[in-house]
Amino acid sequence: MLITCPYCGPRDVSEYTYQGEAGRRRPDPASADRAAWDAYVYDRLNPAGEHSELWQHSGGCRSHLVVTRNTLTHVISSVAFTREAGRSHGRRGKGARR
Amino acid sequence: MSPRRTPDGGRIDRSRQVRFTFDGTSYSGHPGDTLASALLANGVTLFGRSFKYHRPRGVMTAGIDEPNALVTVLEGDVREPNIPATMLEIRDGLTVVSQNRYPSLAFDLGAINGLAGRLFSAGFYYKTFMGPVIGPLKGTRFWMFCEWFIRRAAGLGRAGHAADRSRYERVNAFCDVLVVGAGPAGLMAARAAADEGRRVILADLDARPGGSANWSDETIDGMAAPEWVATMLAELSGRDNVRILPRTTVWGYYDDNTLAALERVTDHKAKPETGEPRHRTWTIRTGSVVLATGALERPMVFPGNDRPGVMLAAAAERYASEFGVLVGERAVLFTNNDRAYRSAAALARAGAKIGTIVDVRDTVSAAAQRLASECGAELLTGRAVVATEGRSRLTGVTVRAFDAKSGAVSGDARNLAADCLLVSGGWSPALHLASQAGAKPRWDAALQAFLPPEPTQNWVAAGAVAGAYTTAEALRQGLEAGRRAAGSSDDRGEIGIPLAADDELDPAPAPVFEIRADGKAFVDHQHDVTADDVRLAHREGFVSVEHLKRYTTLGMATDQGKTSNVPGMAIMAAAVGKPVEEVGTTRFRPPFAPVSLGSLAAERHGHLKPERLTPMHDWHVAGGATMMTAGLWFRPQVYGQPGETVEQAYVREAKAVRGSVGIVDVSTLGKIAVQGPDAAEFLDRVYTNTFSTLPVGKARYGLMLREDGFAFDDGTTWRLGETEFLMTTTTVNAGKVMQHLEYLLDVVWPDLRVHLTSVTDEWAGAALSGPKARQVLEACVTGTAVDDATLPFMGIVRGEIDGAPVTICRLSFSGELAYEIYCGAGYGTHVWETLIAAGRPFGIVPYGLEALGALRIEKGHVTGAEIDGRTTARDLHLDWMLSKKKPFVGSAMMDREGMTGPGRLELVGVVSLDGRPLNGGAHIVENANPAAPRDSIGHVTSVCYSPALRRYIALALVEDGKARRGTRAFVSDPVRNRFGPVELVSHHFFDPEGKRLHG
Amino acid sequence: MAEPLSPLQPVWRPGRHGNLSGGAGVVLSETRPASIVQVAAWPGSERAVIAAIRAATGLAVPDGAGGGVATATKAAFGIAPGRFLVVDQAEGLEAELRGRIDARTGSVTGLSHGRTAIRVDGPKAEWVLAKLFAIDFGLTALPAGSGVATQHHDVLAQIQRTGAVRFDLYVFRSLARSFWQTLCHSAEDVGYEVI
Amino acid sequence: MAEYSALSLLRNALGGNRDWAPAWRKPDPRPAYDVVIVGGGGHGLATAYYLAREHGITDVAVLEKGYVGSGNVGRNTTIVRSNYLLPESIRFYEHSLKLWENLSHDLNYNVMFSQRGMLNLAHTPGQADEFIRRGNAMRHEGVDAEWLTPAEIARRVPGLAIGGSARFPVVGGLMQPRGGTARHDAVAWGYARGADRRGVDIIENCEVVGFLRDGDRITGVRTTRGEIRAAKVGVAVAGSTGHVMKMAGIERLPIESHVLQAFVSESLKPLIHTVVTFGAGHLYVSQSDKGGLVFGGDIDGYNTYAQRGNLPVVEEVMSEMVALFPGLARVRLLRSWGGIMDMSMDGSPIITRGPLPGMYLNCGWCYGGFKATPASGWSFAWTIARDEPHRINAPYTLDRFYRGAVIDEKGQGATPRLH
Repeated sequence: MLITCPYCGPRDVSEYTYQGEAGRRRPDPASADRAAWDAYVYDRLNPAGEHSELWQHSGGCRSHLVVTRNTLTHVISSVAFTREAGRSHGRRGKGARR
Repeated sequence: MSPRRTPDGGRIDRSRQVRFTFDGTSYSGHPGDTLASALLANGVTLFGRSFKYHRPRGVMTAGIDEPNALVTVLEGDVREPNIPATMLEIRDGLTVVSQNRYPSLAFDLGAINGLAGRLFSAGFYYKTFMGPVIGPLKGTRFWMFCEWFIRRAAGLGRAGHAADRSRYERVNAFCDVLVVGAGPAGLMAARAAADEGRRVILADLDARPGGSANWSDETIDGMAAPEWVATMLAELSGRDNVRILPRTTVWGYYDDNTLAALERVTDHKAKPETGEPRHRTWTIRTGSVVLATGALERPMVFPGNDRPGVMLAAAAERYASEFGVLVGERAVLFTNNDRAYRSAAALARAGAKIGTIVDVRDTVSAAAQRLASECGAELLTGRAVVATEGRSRLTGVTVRAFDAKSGAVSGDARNLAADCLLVSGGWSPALHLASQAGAKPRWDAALQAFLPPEPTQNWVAAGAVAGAYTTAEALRQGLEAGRRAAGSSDDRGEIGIPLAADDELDPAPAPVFEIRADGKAFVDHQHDVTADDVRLAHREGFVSVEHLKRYTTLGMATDQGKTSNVPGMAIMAAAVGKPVEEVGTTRFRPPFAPVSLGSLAAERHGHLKPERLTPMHDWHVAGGATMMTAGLWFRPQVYGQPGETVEQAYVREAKAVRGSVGIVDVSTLGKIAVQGPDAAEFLDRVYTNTFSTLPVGKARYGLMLREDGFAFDDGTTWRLGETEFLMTTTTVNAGKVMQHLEYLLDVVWPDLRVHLTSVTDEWAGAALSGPKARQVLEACVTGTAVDDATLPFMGIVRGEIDGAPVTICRLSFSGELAYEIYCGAGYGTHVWETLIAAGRPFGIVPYGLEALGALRIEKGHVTGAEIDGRTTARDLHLDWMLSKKKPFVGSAMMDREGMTGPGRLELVGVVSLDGRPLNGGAHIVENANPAAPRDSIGHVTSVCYSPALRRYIALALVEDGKARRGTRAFVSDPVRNRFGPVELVSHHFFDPEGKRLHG
Repeated sequence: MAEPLSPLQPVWRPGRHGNLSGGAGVVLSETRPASIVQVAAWPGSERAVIAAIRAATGLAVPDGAGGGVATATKAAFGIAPGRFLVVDQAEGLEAELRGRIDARTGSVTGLSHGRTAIRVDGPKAEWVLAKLFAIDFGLTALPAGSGVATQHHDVLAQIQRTGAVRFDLYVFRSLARSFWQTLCHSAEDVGYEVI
Repeated sequence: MAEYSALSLLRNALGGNRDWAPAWRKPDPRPAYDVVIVGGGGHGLATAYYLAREHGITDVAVLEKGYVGSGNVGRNTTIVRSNYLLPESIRFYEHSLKLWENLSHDLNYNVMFSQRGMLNLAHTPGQADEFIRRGNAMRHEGVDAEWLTPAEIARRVPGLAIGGSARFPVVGGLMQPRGGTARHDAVAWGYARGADRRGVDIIENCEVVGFLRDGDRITGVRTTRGEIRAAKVGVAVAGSTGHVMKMAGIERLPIESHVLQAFVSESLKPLIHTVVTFGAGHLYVSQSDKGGLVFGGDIDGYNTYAQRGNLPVVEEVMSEMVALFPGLARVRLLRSWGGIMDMSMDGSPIITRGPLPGMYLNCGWCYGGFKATPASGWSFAWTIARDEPHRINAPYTLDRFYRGAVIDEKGQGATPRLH
């Protein structure tokens, strides 16, 4: 499986560390809403199909990426930095990498 | 008659001899021979014994689909079992033995199993060997008694214990088009893609790329087929955008067009070149793939079809045409299709007498009839072979009338003398890789075969794998596939297709897979699965293909059912009374053919993990330290002196620290540069305590929790500047803490301006501890004072030691006056040596992990043994570090009822009351009961002999431990048979007020 | 004062090794730059940091992922969004960069001791590196000057192409010795020279 | 239906094996049952078997979307053991092991449970302490555990890289002599036959596509073969839990689905006599009766429902294999396959009533499902029959995560890929 890091280009899955479901919202730090914390820490959507998930390119630029991947086919439909804002610098040009 | 070498022909080098041994007998062959062709040329027909019945077996195929002729290759003590003789190239000195026989291949005692054939029907072991329900053989005992014998009878080759010292390697390759299979279709595809300027890799599992063109009698582009292959290969290898990989089996089709291939680099060489690996794994990442993997001929199922001398028709043709070996003098062909007539003709041309062609069909095409008469063979249509004669070698076959529609056998038996029987039951496309990267294969009723499925990845099939069985069609498909894979349009016209003559033979076989008559008819030859076994599976309800495979073991042998899957399914389909496609299809998974474990370990064979060394590593080793591993790191355990035990050594070291001064290498601590305007705010959020109030030039001990509120890691963090911190972590958690922090910054708080960088390797660290530590520093540090005022507890100064810049922080893990001295790693050894020289007047000793552990246990400091992922800050009495003024990671979850209620395991000190050592991993009980240990209330986490207390002490996690302080208990260690009284005490064993910290 | 010690020193065997039938396929060396510095920009200040690198070293780093430039004594290339590795054979680069990049622009981190710089140079350089890294080292995919951050199992590596057949690798010092031995092992089939 | 025995085997052999009956019937589903179990894998079949045998509840249907045993019960590395660290785990898996020890007799089906021993190798003194802690925890629960020295290990496991040049020398090993391996498919088939013989309907090719509800209450299932009502619906669909529970409106669970690859080598003469695990990595290996080395390692580490893994794990597992047994580099990998694991947030399973009325949930088995099969079925049957958990599965609730009462054998917290 290859994940195309916006910075580094397509790299083998072994360079990445999986960090689970992307959509989880961390409650306000001071929040005492137990249900919200329980959901954030423990509950997962775990869909059979399109899944929005986090990967860290730990063996490369170490950026965290939001990857949309189909859990039935492993086909990846999109990849973006989690810190999309301000990431204008440096994207692999198309063609630089297959 | 025996098989023999033909006087001429074949693609072997007859001018040279190669000598090898098989079962101790020396033979010779020629370069270009496989073990199978060379042994056949020497008249050998018996190659192996089958798995269950130990029946004598010969060679059935000429390739990777071989179920029978498996051998073990010896290289000294190193054994390589289960290698198909058909894939093993001979070389000088090759030493091969047969397998699964005792005492010899010709006389095998295991053959007695054959007598009990019906008892050993499919799944018989599920129904028996259960033994008595009560008594001495109850439970699993009777089965295990039987199993001992069964295990020895089972298995094929024998692997050895001698370490394989060969070299293996992996190469990562990137290309635009990978072509798998270098037969006519693959060669055309590779050239077409290369013509488009693409980077092309062409891989073929045989030593001689070319596929069927290597043994075909056809003409391609005006040349004999083998000549055309040579021309194509020469042309392709001259291009710098093409890489040709012979002896390379592409075995795995993984996600995103990542394919794995095994190149057998030196197996065929008498002596490898320096640095050459035995096997090389190619990990190929490619834009698109052309699968030109061809098709595998399948046998017919009939009684006695496993007799040595029964061989696939195309295999016999290949031996004759490619290897110059005639597998028999007097052959009978038994077929359900036209294509096999060409094989008969090839054998006839090579000098065999084709006595009879037995065809299950009532009528055959004119072209086939013509071939039969060219062979001078009698053509018996509407007949089938129902039996074979001979023992370890075929002597004749029995033929009866056969109705292809009903499957009924009738009429008189006719015996035909024959020393070889060529069989052909049609062809199965080798769609294994296509299946790995595709949907369900589809059944083609005309071709009676599964064809490649819809792709789920970017590949295109061409040639026989796609059902194009004629060379002309394969060439055409190859060209088109190559162009498509290269991304060019399909409609460029037919440029330079070197057409072979179109074949007039009907590619479709009759839908006949089995001839039902008396006797064992084998479907899976290697596993001895018979047609009756398939029907038994049906009778017992194991009908789905997966049940069939699992119940009968059909297709589970080393050949992975390449010759048996389709016939087995067809027989099941007949039993069920449904078409084959409704019985199901087999989903193929990697590997396509077996691959050596070594090739997958590649460069890690013999080097599983790198060694991670501190800057002072060589000094420690030279200084007599016993090194121990901590993750990838190597660290000194003790610097033992001659005659010392480990305990004596660390006690000596620890005493020196408390008595004067010691030095320990702490370079392995994780170190993270935390930089940026929001660094302090960030630390406040990730640590349980506050760092924003920490002045520049001071350090603070910090504790981190996980999001779920459990303790995670601890360490000191130094404020080096307004916006710069140096965080330290425990050695084992360094990577995890880094990832935890990076996650928080990237995902949770992207607005914070903080950079994290691992600087673990930038700094060498030495901890100098003991009442004389300051004096040692004073003797060697320049550029700063180190007195109490300049360098108070948790203070930081910068200076130099013999010219090397150092950063010194006064902090203590041992409870003594202590300093951590950090310098650039390149200066580490120099600074270390300088400190030791400065400490010599004070009797400084270097100390290792054991003494470090003893000193911190005396102080009650926790490490990974206590922060084990299940303990909370409260459990470890670190609740004083939990800020109430701010939220932090874990603060919302740390007070849940399961983490605060009674019964939690809490940190306590343990003192041995019987004067004997305590052991890590021992449990704590209120009443020791060595005979029947029970009622554990906790366990010992860290142990040492305390030089300060002169007792064996330990830290432990004990239920409600805090409340048990001052009570008696027992250590209970049944695994090591150690029981004894202890007292549970506070974990602060030594200097609880911390007076010594201040010298 | 002593010179900084190389972690490769005990396993350093100058000379030619392996299968030399076709000459040495690669030349392996340790370049030992006195300054290895990481510079990281806050989002939005990448150009300011690139300008600071230029002012400090004279190197014009192209504004693109992995973009870089190398001279005989200096090199710089992108290793992550907004992050650059800047290398100088001479000392003093960290101080120079700190003088030009304040906390509002980005951060400067000294790695001169923490990373070991290994050069792989020669016609078989791509072949040898392909055994260790799943990176397309073709000149089209990785043009001269540009770099990648990648890994060989446990060993993280930042690699800059500094010539048509020359690559400079920066690996963690503590793992450098093991990595060097693996590298030499991998170069045996094509022959290598250690200088 | 006939008992299986040596005698029946002989009698049938003499008759040409023509009289064997199907191992279980192939009934059509009826419109209603007392209990419907969704999932015809090991756990579902065992649940049905114990409902009938222990609780006299025989009006039971097991619904299987494919063929019996098509899930993880036939895709694992066949290891059976109870060598756990935490008391809750030890008690549960020891209950299972005791059931295993008599399972072949119980089912009249030889599941080939071979107690060839389970050996965990330790490679550092710290790891030795951890393993001994575990061994002692077992001994305090009445479970067998022994500590073996490197010399004893060398004798029992020839060919193992013990010391000397080994990168991770062996300092000792924790042995559970009663651990071992079983024939995985036989477990599914034996339970299927056993349940069938007690009147349970095992319905293959019957996929659940929805749940019947009365308000919050689950009252049955909709299937590809029609609606089936039931007073109680048990869900035991490891690997498909998320997918199936979504049909009941449960969108989120403390579970991620991951693929675990398993591997088998070509058949070899007996070579490795116990189950061995490598402590300096993640590898477990045993040798089957047929002679194949059966082994596995880590999960691939990302959410997936595709029973297909990728290369990095393959390479890692093989690297560890030859590091442990340097003589096996020339042995060849024959097959690989993938199974989908419900990785829970603490590495322990869930066997509980709920989360909806009328529903019972059995999931979250991580790597541990095969050895758990008997106790999982046994305690799930108890829970369904009595509407309360048995002592051994009482800790395995769904709300333990939220209460902080996790059962975290590895101490990794809520990161499923690390369990």
